[in-house]
Amino acid sequence: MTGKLTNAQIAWRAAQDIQDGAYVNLGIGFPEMVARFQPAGRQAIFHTENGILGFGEAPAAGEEDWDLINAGKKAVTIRPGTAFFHHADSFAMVRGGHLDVAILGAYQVAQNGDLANWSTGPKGVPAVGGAMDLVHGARRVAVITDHVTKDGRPKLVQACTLPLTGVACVTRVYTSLAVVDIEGGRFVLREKLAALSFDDLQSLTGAPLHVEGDVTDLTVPEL
Amino acid sequence: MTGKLTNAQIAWRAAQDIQDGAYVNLGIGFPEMVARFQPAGRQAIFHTENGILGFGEAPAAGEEDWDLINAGKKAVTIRPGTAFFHHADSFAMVRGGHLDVAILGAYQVAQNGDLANWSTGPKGVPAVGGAMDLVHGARRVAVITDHVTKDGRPKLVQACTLPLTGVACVTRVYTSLAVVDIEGGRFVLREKLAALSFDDLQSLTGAPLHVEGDVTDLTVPEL
Amino acid sequence: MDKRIASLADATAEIGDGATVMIGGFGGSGAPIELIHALIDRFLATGSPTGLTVINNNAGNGHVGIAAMIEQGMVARMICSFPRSADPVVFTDRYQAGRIALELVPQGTLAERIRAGGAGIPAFYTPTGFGTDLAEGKPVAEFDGRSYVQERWLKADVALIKAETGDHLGNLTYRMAARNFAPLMAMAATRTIVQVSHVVAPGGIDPEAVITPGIFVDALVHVPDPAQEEDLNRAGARYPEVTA
Amino acid sequence: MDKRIASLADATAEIGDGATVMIGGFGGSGAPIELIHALIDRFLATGSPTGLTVINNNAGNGHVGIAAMIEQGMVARMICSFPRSADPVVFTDRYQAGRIALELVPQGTLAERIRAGGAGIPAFYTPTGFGTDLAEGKPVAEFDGRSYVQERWLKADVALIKAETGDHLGNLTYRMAARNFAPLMAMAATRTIVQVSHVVAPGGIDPEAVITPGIFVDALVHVPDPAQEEDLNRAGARYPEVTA
Repeated sequence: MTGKLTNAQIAWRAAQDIQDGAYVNLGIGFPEMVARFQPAGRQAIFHTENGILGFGEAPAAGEEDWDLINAGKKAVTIRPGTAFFHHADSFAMVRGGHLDVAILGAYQVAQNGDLANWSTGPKGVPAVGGAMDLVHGARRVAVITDHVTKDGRPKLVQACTLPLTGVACVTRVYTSLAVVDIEGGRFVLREKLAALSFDDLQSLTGAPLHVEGDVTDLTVPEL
Repeated sequence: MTGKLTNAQIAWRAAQDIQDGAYVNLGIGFPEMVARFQPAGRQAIFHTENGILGFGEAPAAGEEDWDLINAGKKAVTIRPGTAFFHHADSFAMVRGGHLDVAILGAYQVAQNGDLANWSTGPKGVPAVGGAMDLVHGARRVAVITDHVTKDGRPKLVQACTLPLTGVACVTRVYTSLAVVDIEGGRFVLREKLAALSFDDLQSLTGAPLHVEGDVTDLTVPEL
Repeated sequence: MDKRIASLADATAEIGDGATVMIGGFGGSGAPIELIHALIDRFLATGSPTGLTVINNNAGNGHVGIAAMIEQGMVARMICSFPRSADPVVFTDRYQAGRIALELVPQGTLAERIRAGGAGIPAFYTPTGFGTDLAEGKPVAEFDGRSYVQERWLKADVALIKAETGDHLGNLTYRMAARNFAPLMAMAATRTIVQVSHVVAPGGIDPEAVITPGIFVDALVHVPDPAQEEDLNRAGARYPEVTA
Repeated sequence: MDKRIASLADATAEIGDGATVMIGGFGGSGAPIELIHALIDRFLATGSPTGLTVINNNAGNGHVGIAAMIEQGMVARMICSFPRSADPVVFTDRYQAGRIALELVPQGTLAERIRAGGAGIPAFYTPTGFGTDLAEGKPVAEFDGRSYVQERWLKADVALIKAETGDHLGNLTYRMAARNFAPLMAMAATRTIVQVSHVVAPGGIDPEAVITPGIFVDALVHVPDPAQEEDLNRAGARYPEVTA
């Protein structure tokens, strides 16, 4: 397999589906990259679990204020309209269904929307953070991920084998090869790289890909 | 029966048991009077259900600000150190056991501490307000009341016949004739008017009054 | 993004018959009189909305605000803790005539049920009301040897609240004890409509001082110098005004 | 009433062996480093307190603050959501050696359990964690066709938190995202001990801007210019300092 999207390109594609004025939580790490690619003329309002709504981008090196960080403990900045609040209010926003979108990473996503993204099993120190709250709170839970694991195994699967983060919670997956919706317990293919055949994509996917209506080309800019 | 305390004198007696710095909620109506009689050198901090801690006395007539009221909808004032908060935080203070004392009125108090003070039965419009929360929240729930009803029936009873506000919640009753503790499901007499015999007091009380140790004279100033 | 709406009529236009409406305020403090009266205007002009369930601490006072809504026959049901007031005649008459339903809720339970609705907590346990008539029919459970009542969340289609200052994003501050239920109701309603005495641009409210973050607010109407319910009632006001 | 205490040592003197201690902070923001280090000083001088259960979002970073408490062997058990950090070696080593217990709690559930402890709510239902390993053994219930997990309140003997400004009555404000868990922990602990960067007389904080009302605070220690955990870790600090 040669052609596949970079992480930046996956993040770019996910960013195109975020509406102007949407309240958005981006998971720590790779998903944070989505904020860089907001389409011109749209401005999402970003939420972070540790109690900030409407924060801005990272400050210049040396300008960090370590009381002003995001859930990934990276320094952020204030914008006009920023609000601070405590952790219970922050998760009232999450659990209460007030976020429009949460975009998270994944180890595995099952065709019924089950997500595994917090634990690779009994070894190591388990750490869950806010992921289990986010997957049951945001109105739309999307995943961005490479289509397969580093050793080539499918991440889109019939049933997760790793410990679950949430049950039947993911509705769309943006991968390095395709955009796949989860509807009625099935993967529904919406977009794929033009150079990739359906059969090749299916062979890299651990559960049947269904087609309903058009499958369009997954087109992203060089980044 | 001639000698009995006025409402002001009952309130005065109850005020003597409030320590300096105590957090206190006074029920609407008669109990509000307790605030007037804080002993010199002591300053309680008053809480009102509608979201103020540390408010001051009523403003002069004509100086009212109707956004600054207590639970009885009477105008109050700000003091140095006042804090405003919303209703859920206000009742977190109540239910969470953060108030030292709540002083409430009563229709009936039973010897096991049951309180009836919100409804006189099925007729009329029922209204409960914050009373049911206060009786299960404050560390000490005291009642101030005339010893008997207007038609002479006992208000301290074996079991309440009116709808309950709370179960086994009252620990002390200040009446127009006596101070009575509730301990182990019994009324324990602590103080009574000197001119009143134990037997006369018992005859005005709907359940046995027990004596443990001294019964002292209930002495209050002219007010 | 700009959540400002030009008129009270536009702000309240989409509230439908049978809606559940949370209305901020404790007695008169925090009562969004202008929003309520705009809703009455619409009802008088169009016959809608009616059959409403109204959630408020009280059930109106005098003949303005919620009392005027009830008097016009717009309210089928009240959920409140204290349906008494200085002048409760409007609610009392209809209640005793069986023309309005009442769900009586202890005040702290009312506040917590609304917060739970906003926070995604479908049920919780409270000691409040255990062993009383108001807990009848509700599940009870024992924790650490003490008995508690299970209470359910409260949500609404719409919240009508009054705030002091709002920015275009819907961040809000309140004025003294007028805050009361408003921040909770803003969380628990599908659509939260706010009348604000002052409007500022984003950045005009200190981020530390925001009480209701804009995520909980859908529409903002500027109502400078709002009426105070208590003042209206002391002046014997009625809504709509009775003209000779 | 005046809740000020002169020294960090006095403020932390009564925390006993085996106590449950909530400690504010999310990562380094809001971490009450000086209070924690005062507790370590006492442990080094007297051998107490030890066997502590510590509740914090994380489990320490580097070799200061909570990590230093763990490194000294004062902590028997952590209740947290995310025991990873830039330098988690202190916790990780002890955990993998079976020398410290861990109760892992989803972050929103952790926050809500602490709030519940402070608000007198012994249990509540949340969708979070349903169907996952972290809900194992917990009661589940269905409301309106959706499944939820029952979670219990969390309380503590002591809360150690950092605030920005405090008045003599214990009213507090915080600094930006350093607020995080502190207002909740202040509610949920029997004794709440606060280090504040600025002390003012009552009236020095706008009543509208108070985040933690004084009723939730027991003791206030003035710590001007508090250390920032992140700065300490970037400088490679250890507590106590290793001297040659």
